[in-house]
Amino acid sequence: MKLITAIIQPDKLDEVRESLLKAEITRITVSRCSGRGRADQVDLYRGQVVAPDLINKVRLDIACNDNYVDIAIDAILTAARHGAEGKIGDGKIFVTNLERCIRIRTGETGGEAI
Amino acid sequence: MKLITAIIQPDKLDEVRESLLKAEITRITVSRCSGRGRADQVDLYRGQVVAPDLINKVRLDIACNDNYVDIAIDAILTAARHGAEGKIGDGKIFVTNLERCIRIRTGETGGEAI
Amino acid sequence: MKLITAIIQPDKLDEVRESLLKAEITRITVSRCSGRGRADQVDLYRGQVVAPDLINKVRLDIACNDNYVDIAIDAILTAARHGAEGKIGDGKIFVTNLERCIRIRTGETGGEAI
Amino acid sequence: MKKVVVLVLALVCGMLFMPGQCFGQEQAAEQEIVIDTGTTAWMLTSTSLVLLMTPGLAMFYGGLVRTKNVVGTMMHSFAAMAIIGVLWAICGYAMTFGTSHGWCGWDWEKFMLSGIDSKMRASGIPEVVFAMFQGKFAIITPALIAGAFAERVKFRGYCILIILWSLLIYNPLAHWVWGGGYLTGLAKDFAGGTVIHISAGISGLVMALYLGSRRGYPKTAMHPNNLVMTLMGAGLLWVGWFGFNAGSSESSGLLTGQALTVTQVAASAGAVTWMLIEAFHHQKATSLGFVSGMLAGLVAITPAAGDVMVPGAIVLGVAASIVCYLALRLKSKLGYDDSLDVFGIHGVAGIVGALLLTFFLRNVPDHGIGRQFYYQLEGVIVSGVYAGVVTLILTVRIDKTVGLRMSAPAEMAGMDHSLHGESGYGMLNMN
Amino acid sequence: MKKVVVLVLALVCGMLFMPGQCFGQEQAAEQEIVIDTGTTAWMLTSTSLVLLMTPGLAMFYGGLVRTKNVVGTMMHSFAAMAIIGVLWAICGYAMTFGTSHGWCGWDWEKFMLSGIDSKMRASGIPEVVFAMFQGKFAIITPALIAGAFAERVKFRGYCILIILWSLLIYNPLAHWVWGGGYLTGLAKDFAGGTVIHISAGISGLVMALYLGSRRGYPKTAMHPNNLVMTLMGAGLLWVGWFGFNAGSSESSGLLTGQALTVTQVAASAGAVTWMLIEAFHHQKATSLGFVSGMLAGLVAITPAAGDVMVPGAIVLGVAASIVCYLALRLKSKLGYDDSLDVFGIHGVAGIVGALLLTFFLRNVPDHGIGRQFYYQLEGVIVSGVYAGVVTLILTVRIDKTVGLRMSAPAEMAGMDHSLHGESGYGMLNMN
Amino acid sequence: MKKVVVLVLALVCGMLFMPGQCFGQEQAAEQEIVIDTGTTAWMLTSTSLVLLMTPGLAMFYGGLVRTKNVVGTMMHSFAAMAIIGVLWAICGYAMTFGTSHGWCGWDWEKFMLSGIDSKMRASGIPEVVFAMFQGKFAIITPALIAGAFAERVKFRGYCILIILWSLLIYNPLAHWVWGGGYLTGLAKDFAGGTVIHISAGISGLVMALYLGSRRGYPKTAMHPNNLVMTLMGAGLLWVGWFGFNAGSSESSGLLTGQALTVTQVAASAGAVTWMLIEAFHHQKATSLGFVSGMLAGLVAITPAAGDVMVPGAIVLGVAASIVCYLALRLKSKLGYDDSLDVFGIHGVAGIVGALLLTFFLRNVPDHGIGRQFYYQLEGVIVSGVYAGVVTLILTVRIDKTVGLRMSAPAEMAGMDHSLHGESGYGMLNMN
Ligand SMILES: Nc1ncnc2c1ncn2[C@@H]1O[C@H](COP(=O)(O)OP(=O)(O)O)[C@@H](O)[C@H]1O
Ligand SMILES: Nc1ncnc2c1ncn2[C@@H]1O[C@H](COP(=O)(O)OP(=O)(O)O)[C@@H](O)[C@H]1O
Ligand SMILES: Nc1ncnc2c1ncn2[C@@H]1O[C@H](COP(=O)(O)OP(=O)(O)O)[C@@H](O)[C@H]1O
Repeated sequence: MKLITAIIQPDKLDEVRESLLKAEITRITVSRCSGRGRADQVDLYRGQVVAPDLINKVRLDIACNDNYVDIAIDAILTAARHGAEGKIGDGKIFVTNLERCIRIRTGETGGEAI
Repeated sequence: MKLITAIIQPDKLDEVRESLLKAEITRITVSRCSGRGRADQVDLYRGQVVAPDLINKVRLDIACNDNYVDIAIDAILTAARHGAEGKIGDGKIFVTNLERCIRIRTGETGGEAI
Repeated sequence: MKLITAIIQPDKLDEVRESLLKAEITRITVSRCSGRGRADQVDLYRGQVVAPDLINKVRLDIACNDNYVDIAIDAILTAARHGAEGKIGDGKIFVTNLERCIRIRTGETGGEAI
Repeated sequence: MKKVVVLVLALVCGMLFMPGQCFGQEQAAEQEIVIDTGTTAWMLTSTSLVLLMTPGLAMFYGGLVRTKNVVGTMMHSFAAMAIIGVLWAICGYAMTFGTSHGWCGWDWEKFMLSGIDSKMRASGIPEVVFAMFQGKFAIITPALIAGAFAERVKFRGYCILIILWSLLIYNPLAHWVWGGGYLTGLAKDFAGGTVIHISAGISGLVMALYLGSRRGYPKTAMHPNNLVMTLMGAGLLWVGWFGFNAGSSESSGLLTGQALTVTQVAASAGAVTWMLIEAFHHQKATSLGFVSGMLAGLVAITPAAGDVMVPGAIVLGVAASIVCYLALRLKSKLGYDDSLDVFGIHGVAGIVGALLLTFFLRNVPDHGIGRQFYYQLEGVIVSGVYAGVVTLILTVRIDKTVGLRMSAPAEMAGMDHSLHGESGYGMLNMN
Repeated sequence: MKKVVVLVLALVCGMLFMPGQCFGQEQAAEQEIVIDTGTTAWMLTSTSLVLLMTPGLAMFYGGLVRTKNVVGTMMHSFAAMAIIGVLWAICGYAMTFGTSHGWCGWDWEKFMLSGIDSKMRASGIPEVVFAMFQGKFAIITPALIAGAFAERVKFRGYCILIILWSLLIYNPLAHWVWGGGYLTGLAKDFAGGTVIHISAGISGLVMALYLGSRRGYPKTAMHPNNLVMTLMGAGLLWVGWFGFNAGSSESSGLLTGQALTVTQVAASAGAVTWMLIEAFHHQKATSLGFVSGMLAGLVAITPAAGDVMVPGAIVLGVAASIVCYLALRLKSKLGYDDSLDVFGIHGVAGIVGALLLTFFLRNVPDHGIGRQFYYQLEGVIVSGVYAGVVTLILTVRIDKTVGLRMSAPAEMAGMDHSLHGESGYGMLNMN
Repeated sequence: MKKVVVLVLALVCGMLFMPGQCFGQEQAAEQEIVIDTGTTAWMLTSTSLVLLMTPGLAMFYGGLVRTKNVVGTMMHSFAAMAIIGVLWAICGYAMTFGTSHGWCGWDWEKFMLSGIDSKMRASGIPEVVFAMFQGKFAIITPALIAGAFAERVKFRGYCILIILWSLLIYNPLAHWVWGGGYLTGLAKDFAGGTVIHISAGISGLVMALYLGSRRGYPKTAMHPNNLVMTLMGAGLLWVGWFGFNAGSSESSGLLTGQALTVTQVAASAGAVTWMLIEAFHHQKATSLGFVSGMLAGLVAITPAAGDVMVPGAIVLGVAASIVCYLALRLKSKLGYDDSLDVFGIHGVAGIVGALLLTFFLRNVPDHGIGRQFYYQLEGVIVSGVYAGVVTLILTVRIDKTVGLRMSAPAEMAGMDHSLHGESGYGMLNMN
């Protein structure tokens, strides 16, 4: 089992979710965050290093079984990109290993509980 | 060391925290999120796949030493369930491996820093 | 690749970010959370165990290549501490293993995509 | 966008060459009416209160949409304040309260309000005050409609729509009912039940049907982003409505007090009724239900405020709440997307009020209750049909040319991002 | 819930058969009083301003509770607007300002306000306007109390409580002090220091003590969810208080201006004082401290507004702020949970104002300052004791039958979820 | 902090020994002016409306800063309400409207307003009402300035600054223009274009330049934390401005109505213009642009409200919007940090209004347009230079002694945490 964490632009949330649904991935957790990626705005200002501003982003967390990981990533990649070539700030996907997963209602664990 | 991430219903937050306290787990990080689990509301609407709405949830992150993991999970399981049999949407618990942990104030690391 | 998650005090956010920038770590994701660490306020109140209140915190997530991990941690440690000796509540740093990382815009993966 | 600008430029040019200050002579004769400072004070206050309703409406509506549309939705009300604010002073007042020419009124001396700059009305107030008071009604009416097609229209199209709606629907209708047109004096419409609420309700319905539902409706629940703000807005609306109804008496006396009293009572009765209904059906009284009932009561009493007493106000409030509640249930069955229930509340409660008031009149008219009911019905039907038909034509034309419905990706991204490039609540993200 | 409905139905039925429009004859005689449009205008405005205070209070209180209770807390104020809004028109006014029968007043012609529909008062305003102005006071008083037991009462129980509180406590008290009852003319209570603030403060204290603390209090800090909204609410309260105090002069003249002036000054002095105290004690002036001081000043000047001058207003504001600050410190020592400090601010500052005003009267009464002080003390004690005792009885009865205190799980989940099925800030979560 | 306290104590002592009620005799003579209840009613209402502008401004400004500074920014407005509220009653009114002694006015009987407690003005309103109305202007002016140095000043320094600013700049300036000083009657300044907006704008500019930019400006975008609240605030400002301008007529009649009319029209025209400009430049009309245009229109019409007609109001609104838009673009080129554009909107639009009004006067003055333009220019320059120079001196002195600019770590942590120990939106975090 893997935990996929994607940081995307807020205006793409609905499209990404529809794309995931098409790939039959329905379970998801969404939260607000702010981020800074390609830091081309970092600069000196009157001699001081300045923290560039943070931009609104949305964070998706998706726990899925190993065979679904690539499907999910593809679904996100296609839908989250702005235009055909993408735009700076389109976001990033992180994958970490998920050791256990438990459904609170039933207490089921492992792959079935995803 | 493990990192336990639980997604629960907001109205159960206080009960879960009291239950964790009883199990002597006091350190915790809480944040807002929205989620969709069992996707029974997903449906076609006028022929289009529709992203079902997101429901308010609360995310708990608890870092703990290995011997505390099961205790913590049990404490959450009992308190987060609605009624004896649980209700859809009661939530989920994810466990990932935590490689390092550092207390900022003292710089301590590892199990003591949890 | 590692994923560094730091929970810090909100009033230190700007300082920590400037410190990270100096260490040439520019990419970051920031979100709000609430937390409770050293639980000295937990107590019995009229015989009942009471969930102590949650305090506003900020969560930083930084994905970085292995050789940057210590640099990043040091940068956070110095800047997030209140005063020379630190204060209770200054926060904590968690490090987990990051298996994959994908830049949405280009589809690049691995170390280059960080 | 270009067309709008051309229009505006044309008007601005027109105004610079207009016969400005040449009406001085004719005014002298009428100047004998002494000013009534008290009535003037109340009418100035009422004007302020009714203006306050528009930000109140922005808050009310703004709180009910999804987070990504909050600025866009509030801008619907604010844009009406500005656009109709100018338009009314330029030609709206002249079209509504000018000498009647059938379809609408017109007096060149009312163009730009220049000729009335120092005229008095028989009630002892300056005519400009009356013009401004009436202007606030002209502002809020198109703003009301915006709730029906919330979360899915282009801002540019909306701006053009309200200009034309105001010129082609509001001004003539108000002229017919209040300005000396052919309905004046027949149907009782104290403060705008037909002209404002029914016409807005029907127009909203027509547009909601033509433009279609929001993407995802009704499968996807669309939760209010800020009920707290909706409650604040409701509070301002209630207070503002005192200006709306009690100000419509154009006096500061008995009638004013009576209108204020029944306004208060009907709003309360409507809110209490809705709470009771929900308590029975769901065991929970929601705040959204509360404000809906309150609004239903306020709308229903609007045409009746000058003519019914407390018991009548209670009945009107209760009835409006019940009928609106049923109407909203029917809507969810029918499945059309009148997003913030402009028809379900304003349209329906407006009709309930306009018809029901007949049976609670303080003074039964000489021609009898039956005949009065016929007049009321006539008022309702004329406003409804006229507003509905013309709105349909306008909507189709604008949608086909400038564009009214947002594109699917723009709608998914939200109005605030797509149309205004802003986000309402920066605080939600760390910054 | 059933009982409430039966009650309401009974009242509605009663009203349909009531002797409606049969008072015409008797009125004729009094009709000679000419209307004063200016005074009427100001009283209408004051009515609007005082109504505005109730949403203002909803915002003030709503911002101070925890996020999960914001809608429920605001609904306490709004429910009072609706419920007392109807109740006052039906029988509250008759009980308060009807011919005195000892415990309360009553005139059948004031029932449903029918008999006063076209009556004038000696001050030149329609009696309905006076009735509506007074009605706003009846609305805000129970809404004030709600702060004392915030975050832990059932909505149903609360609704029943305020109905009974209004009928059994507010109406009689207001009758004794203003309506011709036995305190009328003795204690100076210009705009409701005893009737409103002291009675609300004491009632709140009694209920807070009886219902017990919120779960977790005082160990768990319960942070305000929206200080920004509390500040907005404070702004509306300050503005609305001009209507409250200056409107209580029932005139639009010198006394009105004097009342407004001291209201402004006392509010400012109270706020400044609290800021200074905090600056000394904590090196930081909080916004919550600011609004507390402002409120203390406003409450203290309420009974005194017509009778003191600027220096007196400053002293009252300063004194109220200091005493309230000490009272709140005492409260945290005593450990009872008067959640939003209804007693600590309204009760305490009300008492300070009612007593202290004796020494700053513009015109020293013929019976001397000592005697006046005795009257003031009498007013304070009578209101306090009566409100306290009857509130205790009501609270116990309602808690034992319908239920007043929320269950522990419901309280932990929050009022918004448990009682109203809503959440105040949908924007907090992505949607 | 100690100094402030000493000052306050001194004043409080002074007031306790002041010659209180000894002016009774002299008043008798003037008492013959009959009260005009209508005018009084409108002036009381205007006073309330202008007071409402201060919370409105707190909301407007509060929404525009970053989340960590929202409480601190709102407190700037609220502190002005309280501090100037007391100060004006004690000595501000006496300095402004007392008998002229050159630099400022003074009458001992106006100290503490004691001597005017029961005086009437020729317009038929009690003098205390006039004093309170004017006091609201004295409150909002320093609150306006606070926008220029938002997010970076110490609260203590700010409080001292506004006290001195009010005493040394506002009171004398207002005295010169309105109180019988040497500009009275020359420059047309109906409701405070020079005294309020230009003086605030220039003072803000001077302070912004002296204090330097916020850390990170302009590289770091500093997004508004709550545009929704800014819109609400803008709504209240618009409504309150009716009191501001129409109240400045000190009447309830024709002039009042005219002032209200042009206020409405100029605000609308300003907002529409800005929307059109943005639509052309960026294809998007922002809500922040809307409110900026609205504000520019309102500021520009302020000095002109009593003297221009509708076409003039449209031109003033349009011109103010265009010039302010250009001024803001220039600012971003120059790179100084007038954070909320106090100079860019209030200063610039104030100047535009004060000068441009000359060409749209209803009645051309006998001395001709050229001469009038000269007077206007004189008014602008005198206010600007005087306010600028004295503000600079004050700023330097305070910054060097008590401290005005926050330390870098405190600024990074935010005003709410560092100065007030609070956070505006508790709801953002689970609690
Ligand atoms: N290394 C990283 N660590 C944490 N968050 C990241 C990282 N890289 C990107 N992000 C998150 O993804 C968001 C979008 O990044 P983007 O600008 O598209 O990345 P890049 O600059 O790598 O193309 C950022 O705003 C940030 O929130
Ligand atoms: N596979 C998953 N990935 C991410 N989040 C999940 C997943 N499964 C559940 N969640 C989170 O848990 C919440 C509750 O899920 P629930 O409906 O109880 O799960 P299930 O449908 O598996 O019983 C969801 O709203 C979502 O936020
Ligand atoms: N074991 C843990 N699990 C989850 N979050 C933690 C843990 N320990 C600390 N935190 C987070 O870090 C924040 C600061 O903790 P702090 O009080 O500095 O920790 P400590 O008590 O270990 O010194 C807490 O508010 C909480 O959000």
